[in-house]
Parts: sequence; C-alpha cells; structure tokens
Amino acid sequence: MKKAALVAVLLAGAFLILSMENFSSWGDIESPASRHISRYFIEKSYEDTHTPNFVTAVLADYRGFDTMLETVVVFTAALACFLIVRLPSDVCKPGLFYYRHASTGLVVRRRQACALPDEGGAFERVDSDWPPHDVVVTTTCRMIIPFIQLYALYVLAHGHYSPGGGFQGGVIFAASYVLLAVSHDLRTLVNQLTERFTHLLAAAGVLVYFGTGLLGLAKGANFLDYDAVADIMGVSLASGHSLGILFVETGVAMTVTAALVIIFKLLSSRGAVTEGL
Amino acid sequence: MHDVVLTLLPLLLGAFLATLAGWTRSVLAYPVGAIALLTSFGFAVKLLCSVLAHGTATYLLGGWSPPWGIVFVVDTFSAGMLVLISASALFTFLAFRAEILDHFAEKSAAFVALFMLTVAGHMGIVATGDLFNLYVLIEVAALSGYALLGFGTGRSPLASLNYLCIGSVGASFYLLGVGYLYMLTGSLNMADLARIIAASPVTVSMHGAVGVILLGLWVKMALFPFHGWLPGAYGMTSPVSATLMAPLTTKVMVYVVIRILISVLPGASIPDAIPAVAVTLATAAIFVGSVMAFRQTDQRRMLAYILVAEVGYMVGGVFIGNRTAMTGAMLHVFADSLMTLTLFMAVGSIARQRGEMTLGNLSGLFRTMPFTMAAFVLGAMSMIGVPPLFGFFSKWYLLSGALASGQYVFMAGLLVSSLVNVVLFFRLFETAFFDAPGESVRDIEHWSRVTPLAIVAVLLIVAGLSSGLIVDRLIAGIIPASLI
Amino acid sequence: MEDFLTQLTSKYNFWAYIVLMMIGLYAMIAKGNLIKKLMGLGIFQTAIMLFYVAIGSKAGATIPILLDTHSKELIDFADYINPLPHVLMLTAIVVSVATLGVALALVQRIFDVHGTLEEDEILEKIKNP
Amino acid sequence: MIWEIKLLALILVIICAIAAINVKDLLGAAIIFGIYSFMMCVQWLAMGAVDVAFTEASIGAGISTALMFAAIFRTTRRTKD
Repeated sequence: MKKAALVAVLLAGAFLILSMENFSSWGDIESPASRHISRYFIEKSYEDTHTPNFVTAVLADYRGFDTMLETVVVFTAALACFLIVRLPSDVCKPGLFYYRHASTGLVVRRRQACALPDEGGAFERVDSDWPPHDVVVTTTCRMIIPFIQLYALYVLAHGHYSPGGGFQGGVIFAASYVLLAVSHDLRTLVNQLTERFTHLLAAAGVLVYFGTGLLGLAKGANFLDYDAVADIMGVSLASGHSLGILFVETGVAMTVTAALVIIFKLLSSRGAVTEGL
Repeated sequence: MHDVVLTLLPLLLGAFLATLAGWTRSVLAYPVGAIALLTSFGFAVKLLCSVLAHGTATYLLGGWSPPWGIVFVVDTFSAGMLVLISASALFTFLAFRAEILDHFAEKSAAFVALFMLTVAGHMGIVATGDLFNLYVLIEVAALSGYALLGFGTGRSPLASLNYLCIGSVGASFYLLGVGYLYMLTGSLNMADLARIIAASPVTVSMHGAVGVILLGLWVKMALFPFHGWLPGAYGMTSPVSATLMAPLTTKVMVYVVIRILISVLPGASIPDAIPAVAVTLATAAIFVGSVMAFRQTDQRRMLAYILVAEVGYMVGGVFIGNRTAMTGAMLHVFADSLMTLTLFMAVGSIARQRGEMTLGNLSGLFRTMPFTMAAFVLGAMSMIGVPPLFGFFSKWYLLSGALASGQYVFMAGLLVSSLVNVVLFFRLFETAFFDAPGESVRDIEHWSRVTPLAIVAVLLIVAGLSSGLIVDRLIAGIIPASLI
Repeated sequence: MEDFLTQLTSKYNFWAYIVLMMIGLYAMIAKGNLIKKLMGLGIFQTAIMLFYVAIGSKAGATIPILLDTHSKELIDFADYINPLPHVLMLTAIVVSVATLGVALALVQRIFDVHGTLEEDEILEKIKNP
Repeated sequence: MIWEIKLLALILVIICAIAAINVKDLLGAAIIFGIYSFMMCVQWLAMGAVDVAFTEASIGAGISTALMFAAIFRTTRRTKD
C-alpha cells in the first residue's frame, strides 16, 4: 500500500512538474496574472472604495459575494459540528462527576449526572480530568484577555488601512475565549458565552452581512452593491463603499468568533459542553 | 431582473432564520425552511420562463461588471437545473417532514439550516459564472453535505469522513487547476477566460490546467477509481440525507464538467488523451457499478452502486465528443436526478416502515404500500430504460451517440448495465409481490409522503413524453456549434 | 543541465509547492491514522495556497497597501504585489479551517463508536464485531 | 528579506511537514503541524502577502492547533504511524 501510494504520488508530482513548463518565472511583472484584472484593482480600488488596503477592498467589495459565502462556510461548519457531536441534552452524560463541598473541602464522586446538583449552593463542580488551576496562570490570563480582545477589535476596525479585517479580528477574539477556557475551565467560558448566545451571534453575523447586501436590493441596485449604503448614509460613493466594507467585516467577525467558540466548546467537551480543556 | 440571485437568497436567509428560530421558537424552524424552499422554487420557475423568453440572464453581484466582479450567468440549461434542484429539495423536504422532526429531535433546526445551505450551494454552483466562486460554492455544498451524511449511527461517520477526505482533495485539485488557468490568463471569469484561451497558443501548461481541473471534478463526482466514498456515504446515512444528496451531488458535478467544457474551453484544444481516458474510466465505472450492485444485499447500497454506473453514463456521453452523445449526457443529468429522487424517496418511505432494507425484509410490499411501490416501479423502469419514461430517451441519445463515434465497448456497457438493472429490480419486485408480508408488519402510507412521491413519479412520464421539447428548448441552444 | 538549473532557481517556490503537495497526498493515502490523514489534507491545502501566493509575487514591488492616499499621481501597478491571489487564499484558509473542524467532529464520533483512530483496526472491528 | 533566510524558511517548512506526518505521537504531531503553519506564514510574509500571513498565523497556527488539541485530548494520542 505504502509503495503504491509513493509511486502514485511521484507520478502526480512528475505530471505537475511537466505542466509548469509555460509558467512565467517567479516575480515576473509581465505575467498575465499581474497584468489583466489585478491591474485594475491596484489602480482603481482606492478611487472606488477609499480603502488603502487593496486586499480588503477586493475581498469585501469586488468579490464580496465570495466573502459572504466564506462566512457562510464558517457558519456551516459550526452547525455541522453541532449536528454531528452535540449530545442530546436530556441524556445522562457518561463519565465521572466530582463535586467539592465548599466549606469542608470534601469531594463527592458520582458516576452519572442526570440531574445536576445545584451548582451555586454548597457544592462546586470540579473537572474530572484536568488539573486544578494555577493562581499565576489564572491571574495572568485574566489580565491579558481584555487586551487581546481590544487588539481584536483594533484588527477588525483597522482592516481598511493595515493587514487585518473581520476574519483575523474574529479569530483573535475567539482565541481569547479559548485562552479563557484553557486557563480556567470550560464552564467559565460557557457561563460567559452560553450555547444559545453563540448560535444566535453566529446567525446574527451572517444576517448582518446578508442585510448589507439586501440594502442594495431595497434601493433598487444589485445585491451587495454598496452604492445603497452611500445613499442611505448620505456620503460620497467611495466613502459609502468604505462603510459597507466595515459593516460586512463586522458581520464576518461576529460569525467567525461565535462559530469558532462553538466548535471549540463541542470538540473539547466531546459534545457534552459541560467540562473540557 | 433580480430573479437570478433571488433563487439563491431565500435559501440562505432561511438557513439563518431557521438557526435563530431553533434557539428561540423551535417549532418555527420547519415552516421557515418550507417557505424558503417554496420561494426559491417559485423564483426558479419564473427565471426559467424569463430565460426561455429573453435568453441568457446575467446578474452582476455588487454591481461590478465582469471580469472584475462576480457574475451569475443562467442560460436555459442551468435554469432547467435550478428548477430541478429546487423542486427535488422541496419534495424531499415535504415528504420527510416526520423524519426531520422526530429523528433529529432538538437538532432539527440545525438540520433544516444545513439542508437549506446544501441546496443553496448546489444552486449557486449551477448559476455562477466565476471559477473561484464555483470553488467556494462547492465547499458550501460539500461541507453541509458531510454533516448531513455523517449524522447517524454506526458506520455513517466513518463513511462521511472518507467522503470528506476524498471530496476535499477533489476540490483542492480543482482549486489548483483554477490557479493554473489564472496564472496563464490572469482571469477568473468564465466568459473572459474562454475569450483569452481561444486567442492564446496551445501550451503544455494549458493542458496541465485542463487535466488538473477535470481530475478534481472526477474525484468529486465519484467517477470509477474514486467512487469508494459514495456507497458508504449514501447507503448508511439517514434516508432524508440520502434522498437529498443522491439526486444533487454527482449530477451537479457532471453539470460543472459540461459547463467548463462548453463555456470555458470551447476554443481550447483538449489533448486527445483526456477524452480517451474519460471514456475508458466511464466504461469501467458502468461495469464496476453494475457488478458491485449485484453483490449487495442492502437495497440502498445497491441503489448507490447503480449511481456509480450512472455517473459513468454521463461522463461517457460528455467525452465521446459528438453532438448526440453530449445531448444525451445533458438530458441524462435531468433524467438521472428525477429517477434517483423517485427511487430514494420510495426507499426512504419503505425503510421507515420496515427498518433494514435487505431483500428478505421487503416481502409483500405491493399489498401493504401499493402507491409507494407503484412509484418505485416507475423509477426502476426509467432506470432500466423502458420507453415512455424519461430514462429511455437519454439512454437512446447516449447509445446513438456512442454508435456514431464507434465507441462499441461503451455501448456494450450501457446495454449490460440496463440488463443488470432489469435483474436487480425484478428480483426485488418478485419478493415484494409474491411473498406474503410477515405477521408483524403494519405498514402505513400517509398522504403527506405519498403525494410528493406521486408527483415526482408522474413527472418521470411527463418529462419522458416531452423530452423532445426539453432537448429543443433547453439543451440544443447551449451546445457549441463546433461540436458536430 | 544549465537550462534545468535556471528553471530551478527561477521557479523554486513552485518546486516547493509540488514537494509539499506530494508529502500531503502521500500522508493522505498511506497513513492509517485518521488525524494523520487530516494533517496530510492540511499540508496539501497549504501547498496549493503557497502556489497561489507565489503567482501573485512581483519583483521589486511592495505589500498591497496603498502608501500615499493623498497623491494625485496615477498608481503604478508595478509598485504593489498582486492582491487578487491573496484574496482568494484568505477564502481558502478559512475554508480549510472549517473543513478541519467538521472533520475533527467526525473523528470524535468515530472514536465514540469504534474506540480507535486507526483505519485498519476500525475495518477489523466492522468485520468481526 | 535576505534570500538565504527565505530558503531556510522554505526548507524548514518541508522538514516540519515531513516530521508532522512521521512523529509517532499525535499531540507532538499536532504541535509540529502548528510550527509548520507558522513557518508557512513566515514564508508568505517574505512574499509580501501580509494579509494571508496574518490569517494563517491566527487560523492555521492558532485556532487549528487548538481544535486539533481538543480533539486529540478527547480521543487518543496513540498512533501506529
């Protein structure tokens, strides 16, 4: 099997090397890829959209439909993970459950938890397979997380002028919550972002993008045409496009944050969303 | 004017709203889905009428003109596909209401949303005029498909993961091929590419690009050596997912191949090796699919292997390289979708009553579920190729096309596979007709399941009788004049 | 030989993408562990992204962000790297992480059912439950 | 960027790719896969694709590794090859 795989892969490689014959050499300015449509983007996009970062302009405006579908892909992934691994809520969760009595420090073990004891009362849930928290790690992370989130917002808002935008901002925002889950425990994360909230946020994010597109239809222009945004906000066309880009990037960031948090919660708790990494 | 994009938007909106509904008022999720599918179907029909009246419809997304922006281009063939896809999704959704609500319980909202997304993805693939946008849509369709097929017990997650690996590799090869084309021409728009390719010299790299794109699409459509995922994925998942995905995925991928051949590469000289390899693989697919279908005890897996053979029919027709065979392949895309839909819907209904779909478990079905079995018989007859049904006409075009080009092995494959289908289906009919049902059998036919099934089965006859019209109005105008 | 060398040096990024792609494809076919297969898929996808980004490169050009927004002069397209492949690859990266998420979810389900991640052991268990 | 460093990064990418699929421990492989993504990001930075590099650094090297870790943590780190 392995030898056959090696032969097949080498054959494919040889085929690809042969087919490179007519490629322009690396970095060639005269290659068709650099001349044909991308030339227009470089020369005209600032005029059209008032966005110095060409990549953001092309991503969210000229090829805005691609980006909407890309957001939909992330949304789909979250739903897909939910459909595949989420355990039904009314089934008893398998595994061991530990509860610590707050005043005495005694730990109680239960084999199944169908009706969970009141967690706010005298008993406190303890994870079964994760070491107790370290004060240094917990405190440091608690201090860093707000700054990470602030940075994520900066990345989102500054996507017009520097590398960044909705995707990167959203991923960094999600990463701050992953850090929270790792440094504290999954329950802390679930208390902050409930399952219901993350799902609603994910759907709301795509709806923001979709709604920006619908503004175009409502104003008689095409779907995703940001001229309508300029019309509604009463600004020049190019500034309207710049605003439209900001709207859709915000939607993207919401969906990406929510979707990645959903996926992380499900994967790290094996679908139970009770305890995890 | 906005009809083109309005076929797609209700589905996306439906998916988002179904998710919102699922976490606020979960009873609303199913009606939202039904309304979205119905709206989308309505716009698709309207679009088909306007395309028939006024010719190809183009829609500039974001108002940017091609080749800079993304466009949707819908001609008669794609408008027909859009109607077919939305109709089959709508019927599946209506017929399997009980499954969607019971089987998925509290996840039914997520299921409805994924259902909408996969239909939207497939419709987008048909409508788009941009190669990269096509890739993204393939991923939307596929990713939701993996989830739908992977939900289930036992082996379905493994089958779905297998599909995911193979499908992602196929999509990546397609992406690589698009990169080659972009490198050589600098464009991603289909019409623009066709213009540039026709004017540029024939080079090795261009052949490489065509080869890589077609390889990727063959992998995605489960052509013979890459078909391993299909029987597992369709044979083991829930009947709803199988009924939704089986008429869509392979057919839509064949559509993409046709679209690329007639809209992007008509002026390009495709190396002779590619059609030869394609027809060989297609013939092999027909034989392998038929032989493997014989060996299955589970009737759903048997149908899945017949699908493998059907992919061979269509790919063969596309690459034989004459007008008749191409017409046959395009007609068979329609025919196969309808037949597969009928068969899988009927089997889904039966499986709900009888559980396991082994041959021995199907005794006496004609007595207990007469309407479902009548529809099944129509679907099976069409699959075999009995005259007034749709399947006969496309097969006839394929056969005469193969004869005209002297592809005798492929012809033999078509005939053998039809004979195999005869044996397979009559084996089933025999058990279902002559054997008495078991003591404990209590089959119920509910009108809400039988009505959509009956409509689809009748459509098989109607479409068969009007297949001349379909060829004239939908297909003939699309095939480039250079193909004789 | 001379010819070959010039081709190698002018296109070494393209060679690297082919090598990576072969590694990824080999891992997908030959490795039995499901997570290893997914890593192979990841390598395969990033190899294609490397190829796209290499298409966009331009000798002597800078990153695709406009330097001076107030200048009235016409922007010269030779000064900035081609942004389009970057846009396409942003999409592809996001798609790849979405695929990875779904795949890992499926892997967890498979582990729940069969208790192992090795393909041959799973097939063995299916045959002799 | 100096071409020697670029070449070094490229070689590191390939070494990491080979190592990731050959290490006989899934957690280790996941970490090496993260390094692979990060070296790839450096590679793109050298080519001037800042947005792609940023995305790969956050998605490929960041979240993907976290997801892979979560999945391996909840299944098994054992692998035969």
